[in-house]
Amino acid sequence: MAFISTGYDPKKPMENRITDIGPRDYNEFYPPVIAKNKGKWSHHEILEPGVLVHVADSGDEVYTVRVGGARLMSTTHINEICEIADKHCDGHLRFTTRNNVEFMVDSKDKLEPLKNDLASRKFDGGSFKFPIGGTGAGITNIVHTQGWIHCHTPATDASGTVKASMDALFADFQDMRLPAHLRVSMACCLNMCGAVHCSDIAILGYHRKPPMLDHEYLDKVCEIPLAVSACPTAAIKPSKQTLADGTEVKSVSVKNERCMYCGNCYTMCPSMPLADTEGDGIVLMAGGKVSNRISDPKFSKVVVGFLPNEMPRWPSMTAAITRMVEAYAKGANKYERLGDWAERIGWEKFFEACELEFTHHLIDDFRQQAYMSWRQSTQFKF
Amino acid sequence: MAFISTGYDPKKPMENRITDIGPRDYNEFYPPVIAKNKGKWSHHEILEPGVLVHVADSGDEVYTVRVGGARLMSTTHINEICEIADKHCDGHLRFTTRNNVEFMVDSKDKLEPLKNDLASRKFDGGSFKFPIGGTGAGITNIVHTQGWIHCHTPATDASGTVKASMDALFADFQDMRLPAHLRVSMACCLNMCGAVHCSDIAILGYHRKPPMLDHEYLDKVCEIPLAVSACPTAAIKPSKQTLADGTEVKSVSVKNERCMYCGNCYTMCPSMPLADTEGDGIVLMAGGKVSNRISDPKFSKVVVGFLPNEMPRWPSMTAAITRMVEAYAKGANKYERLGDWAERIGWEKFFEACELEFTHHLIDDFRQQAYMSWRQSTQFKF
Amino acid sequence: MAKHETPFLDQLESGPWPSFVSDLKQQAEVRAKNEKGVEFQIPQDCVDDLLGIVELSYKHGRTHWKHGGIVGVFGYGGGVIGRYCDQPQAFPGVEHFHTMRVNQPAGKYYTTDYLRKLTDLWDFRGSGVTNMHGATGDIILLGTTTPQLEEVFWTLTHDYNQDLGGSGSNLRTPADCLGQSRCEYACYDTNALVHFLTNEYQDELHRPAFPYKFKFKLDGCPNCCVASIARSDMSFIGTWKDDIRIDQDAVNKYVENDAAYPANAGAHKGGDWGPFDIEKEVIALCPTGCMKFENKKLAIDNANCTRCMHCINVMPKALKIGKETGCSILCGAKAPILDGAQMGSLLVPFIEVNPDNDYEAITEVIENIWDWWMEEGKNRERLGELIMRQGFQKLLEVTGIEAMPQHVQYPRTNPYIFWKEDEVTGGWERDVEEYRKHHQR
Amino acid sequence: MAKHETPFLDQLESGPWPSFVSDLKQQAEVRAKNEKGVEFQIPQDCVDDLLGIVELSYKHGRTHWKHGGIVGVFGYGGGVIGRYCDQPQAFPGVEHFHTMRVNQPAGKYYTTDYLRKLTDLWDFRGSGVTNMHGATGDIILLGTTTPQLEEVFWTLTHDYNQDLGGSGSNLRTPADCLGQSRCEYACYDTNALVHFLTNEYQDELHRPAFPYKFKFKLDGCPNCCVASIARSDMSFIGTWKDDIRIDQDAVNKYVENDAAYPANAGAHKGGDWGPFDIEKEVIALCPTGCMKFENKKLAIDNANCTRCMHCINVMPKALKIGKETGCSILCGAKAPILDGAQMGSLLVPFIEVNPDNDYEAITEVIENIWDWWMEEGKNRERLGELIMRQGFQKLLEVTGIEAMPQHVQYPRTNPYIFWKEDEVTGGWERDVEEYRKHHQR
Repeated sequence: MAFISTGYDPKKPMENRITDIGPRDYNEFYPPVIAKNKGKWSHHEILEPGVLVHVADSGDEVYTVRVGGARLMSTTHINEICEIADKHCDGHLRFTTRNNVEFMVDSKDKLEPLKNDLASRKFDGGSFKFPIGGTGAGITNIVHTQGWIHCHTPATDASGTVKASMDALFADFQDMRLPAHLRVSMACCLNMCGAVHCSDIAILGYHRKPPMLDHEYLDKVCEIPLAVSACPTAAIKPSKQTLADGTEVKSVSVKNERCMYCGNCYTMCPSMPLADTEGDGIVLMAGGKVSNRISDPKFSKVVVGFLPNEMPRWPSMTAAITRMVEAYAKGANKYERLGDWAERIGWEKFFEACELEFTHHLIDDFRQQAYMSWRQSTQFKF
Repeated sequence: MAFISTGYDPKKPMENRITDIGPRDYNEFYPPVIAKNKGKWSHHEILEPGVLVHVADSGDEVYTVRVGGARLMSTTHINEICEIADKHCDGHLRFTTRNNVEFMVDSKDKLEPLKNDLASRKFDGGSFKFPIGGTGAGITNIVHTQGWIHCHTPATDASGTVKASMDALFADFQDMRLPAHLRVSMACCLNMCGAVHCSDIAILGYHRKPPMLDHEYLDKVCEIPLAVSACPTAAIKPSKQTLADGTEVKSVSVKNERCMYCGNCYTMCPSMPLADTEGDGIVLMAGGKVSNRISDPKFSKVVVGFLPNEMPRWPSMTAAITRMVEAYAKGANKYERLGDWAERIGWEKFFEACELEFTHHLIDDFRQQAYMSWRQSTQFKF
Repeated sequence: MAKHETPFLDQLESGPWPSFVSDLKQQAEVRAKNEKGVEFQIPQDCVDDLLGIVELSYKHGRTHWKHGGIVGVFGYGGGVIGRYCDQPQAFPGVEHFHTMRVNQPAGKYYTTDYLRKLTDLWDFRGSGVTNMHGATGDIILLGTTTPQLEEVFWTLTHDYNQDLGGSGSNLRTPADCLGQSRCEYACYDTNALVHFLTNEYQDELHRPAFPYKFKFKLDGCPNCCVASIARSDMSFIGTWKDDIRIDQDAVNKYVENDAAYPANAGAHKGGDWGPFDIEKEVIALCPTGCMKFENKKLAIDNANCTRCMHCINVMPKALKIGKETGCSILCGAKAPILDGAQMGSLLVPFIEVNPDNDYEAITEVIENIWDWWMEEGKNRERLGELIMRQGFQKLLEVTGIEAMPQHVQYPRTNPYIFWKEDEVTGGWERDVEEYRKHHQR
Repeated sequence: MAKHETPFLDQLESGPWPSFVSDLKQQAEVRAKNEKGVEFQIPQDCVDDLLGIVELSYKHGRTHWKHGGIVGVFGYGGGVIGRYCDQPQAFPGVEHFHTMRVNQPAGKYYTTDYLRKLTDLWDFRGSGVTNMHGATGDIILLGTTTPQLEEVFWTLTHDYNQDLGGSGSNLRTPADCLGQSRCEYACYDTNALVHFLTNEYQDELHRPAFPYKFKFKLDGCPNCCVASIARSDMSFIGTWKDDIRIDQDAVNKYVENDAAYPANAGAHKGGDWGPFDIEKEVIALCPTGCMKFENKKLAIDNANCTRCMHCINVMPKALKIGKETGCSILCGAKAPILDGAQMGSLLVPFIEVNPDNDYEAITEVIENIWDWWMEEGKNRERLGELIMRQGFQKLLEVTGIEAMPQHVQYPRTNPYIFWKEDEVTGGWERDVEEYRKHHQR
């Protein structure tokens, strides 16, 4: 494993340095039919789950096959995607915002071979490599964060909760039976690197214990002022601590009841870890949307205050999600998003229909906006 | 004008003292038909503006004639009310929440003489003493505060603005042509002794200048700590001041840009007056309601940021109110309250329809709830 | 001949609406003539001076009243508002001009006999100027001098069996709609409950023990004619739990536009709205869409009804409130100052209104709330502001009420749940050395 | 033969959804075999160790990653995220395991040629594990060591004409929907604008000069497929000012349930919704009620249309966006932390998107906002929080935009207007002695 240099010389970092060149020009990457008809598309149709056709004013058509997959992706897997794109799509493909892969062909006769090829590929473990779906009034891929794969503050895993959820929701990935599309999102702690606060269903990792304090090391590895200022609720103060051996050290103290377990302090100071087997788990939110269609965009609401981490498949979580999806499928009107449905029937009926327990944790007590969520009306259902 | 004592002896205040006896028992005051049928009313009908009939399960009927009037009322006027009630109503009457007077008779044949009597009475100045109306889909009496008649912090008059407004709206007091009832309320400063924050149209007196400081007298007539703590925005601080003659006195200073002109400090400290001929005037609000009918109760919104005090009839104010009423009468659906109409067409169209100017003052900047009033949507009308 | 020229006010005598100026002028004249031979205990020309000083305000665009010092009757912390004018030489009749608040009867029914006693007293010992009524609900006697306060109080209590109302950091005079006395929508007897509460809490009404003012208002139904949801710290609004009662024949009379069945009880008679259309005016406007009219039959899915009153208001001869009635309690309403307006937030979806046990279910909620507010409320902090500061969850805790989805319009949109240590398995104390066995520094 | 036992992870290989565990295992095996003879610059068994350490997290229910110190490439303040594991002895292959963010192309179109270059590089100098793509939009290269960072950067810039993305208190990598490249709803060329902005603001993207992170996201239409309104400090959402274009013949094809005209472009094919009903599915769901279908003719009152896209989405062959297109700009969206979530608030209802003048109307708004935020924003204060703290009126002031009712959902409900002294006749300075001439103490 000898180090092989590109030519970069750490002693002369500016020599031949190229910077600020930005991304590659998208024009280099468009498939020809896209480049030709850009800005001149007439309409589209979802032919079947995962398969779309877009028709241009020119009469040109582009057929798209959308496949799901893990956003965590090996080069081996990417190379396989390239192999398929070379074989069927003249070496072009694209990714969607929700981590699907789209293979495009410019005539209908190329569609079946492509679909068959994609559907036939499976991992050794048995799962599909390229399941076709994720369109229309169904459930598409879950956007998510890193979790235990690569993050220092997660309260749960991301890839695992997503895999467990998508297995449970797989039929709806490949179908379009729902009243409207349903977006599931996942963030592994409340910093929400992937903002999930406007999703039909959001899975959120959540700590419930304030940080431990590694007093012996804290002042050695942390800048105490940075740790103090990292706290959004001003719960951290500098303090002197006496260790077991009697030595006095500079450290911090935490006002536990003010802590909202965000882990910002741990980011600044490794001597303040907060992960905990029993403390950590899942919050479920529901009813958000980003589209302006029919109703305004809206925030998701907390509908399950806490579920424990149940590795490896989080059955309580997937059961709650499935109950929400089924109640929605049964109760909502055509075109009605999950949150619009909940508002129409009233959240009290939502909890009933989804068999979810309402607890005091779900009543807002954050800032004065909380007031807006309480009920200033005699209009409610018993 | 010799002092005539009841028997109260200031030196022995507890002697024969009676306290804590509460109000008179309402049962003493019910007209017989009310006492008999209480809790057993079947239905009612508004026969014509200002005239109602309530029908009991027993078949009994009570006819009510509602008349408007100033809530500022002399004993002479009350005695005249009593004279009418004795003549037609066996000595009974009632007042409504909105300062109307209701005369009740227990049979239909007593109605016409009562109505004729009421309608015939006028003040020497020409105005009606007992105009019949104030029911159904019209405009009823304006609830209001004291204003210049009896208050130390008003920014405008109450009785005068109300008289001017009701003269302008009089036809709708005696008619029921509107899409729904329309409630107008008036408060002479933002302390809102009469809370007007949930009215279809609200007239609000408003100061715009911070208090003057009468440094020479302030410490003599005020408790400085009380003045300081009276300020809701913490704009007042104790300070030392040097008078023209060089003497140094204890006083306060006011951070003017933090002042919201509420007059709380003046209530605590007469050396901090804030009334001003040019600074004071009127804010108009619109679109509130308290009923839970169809839609939830809602707050009024500020639709005119400022109008000057134009004594004695506030023509700019009554013109703006009239424009709102007429636009509402023209644009709203049957049963639609003013605020529901504005929300349905969008506030941008409300300003257009009512020919009101939108200014930056109307954009909320008070506390974090302000955010909820900004537009988080691409849904708007050009 | 008027004592003061009032060119501004004179202009407010014209126009159809009853003129307060004309009324004050007639009062000034009645006092000047004094045909009844009243031995006026305050200046006979006080109403002249009232007109004069108001005229001056119309000229200046500014008030000429000063806040009073502390005046009142012995032992009471409220019921009287001191007031002095800032031009006593020019208007000596209103130099001292205090207000007394008299506790109005439930439903604001009166006999002329009672009112005449009151006017006699106020002519004798006051200005003869009143508000019928003040914004909170009291009878307002407007304008007397300090020595008269105890005298008026003595006559009220000894001869009229009548007490003062509230002001200051007290329970303010409770107020109600007329309720079952003359309204078929009322779900409980507002007059009885308001009278009970006013008497039960006389001490709280007269003696300041609260952080700030506190208001009860009682509405018989969700139409909220007395605006309790916007104007009272505790709002009692009638409601029912069972089904809306339907008279199908009467429904069809409405549908047929029978003249004896005017829609909305005749409230729209002045408009040109065309014939009544049950689909458009009732079914389509139902906020929950829980109604159907098919084959001449009206069906209501009562489980999805939110009792908004619209259909009942529109067809009062055909639809009646349910029979299992009671009230909802909402908390915290207040005007904008100091910390923004609030409407009442639903605390108790349904509670029985039972005079037979002295409304014990209701007084328990009231007293739990007061205990909390008196313990935790800051000076001049309204209940609504305390709820905002400590959270609605805290209100549930102090009242011992279980959280339920009815409490919210929607669940929280932020995930900032502050857990309590005893709610979290294993608590918060942990051994960092144990942790470090699995997680190196 | 796997290096570590992974009984927990193994259970995530079953089920239909693509298993990230299976993929990592295949990757570990490919690296172990190394059939291509790659001279791996980081440990060959790093993916085995990645599986091992994630398995340990599944056992403990806790992460085993530590935050990295400051690592990066020379001169850039972002684009690299340091990462170390807390069990380096057991999993030496992932002791150092940094992330590199690579700026994705607009619309996320790729050629296989480009992707293969990237995988070659990442097999050689990294773990071969990626995210396609990260939450902000970048290509994420997951797992390499510190000495490789400059090497990867060198190859990207010199050989691939490719730069890194943003992280830290920088402009984050802007992201867009595919826009006009393949969508008939797009109101402007999102790919072109996102490419322009990314290049125009390379300095802001690579060198931290902001109080905190800043995101641009570009949606071609109000359907908001890229969630800009929820996820970006400045959100550019396509819209139009003129009329929706109607093909009446095509409308009637939809009404007739012609098989070539499936409602909602076929999105509901899996449900049993019955035949398409234009009244129920379009007219009645229009949020403004501005549509009518009478005598086989669809009429839209465009002055009352709010361009919600529903009718166009339902009948894409019949209805088209207008021709006078541009975008709206909304500001301040962010996730809940620290001070509560915000969605973007409408700042510019309509702005032209004009490549011919380098989008000068848009860059002016951006730069005015940045000037204000860099001047006034506190450390770690997002734009939305600054707007909340200083007020929306201030945002209008710094951008020189007139207030208009489009800016609000509803006007303020409180009357607490803070006037500026120069807005009030006569100013605030007054002579108390003059006042006292009319108002005695």
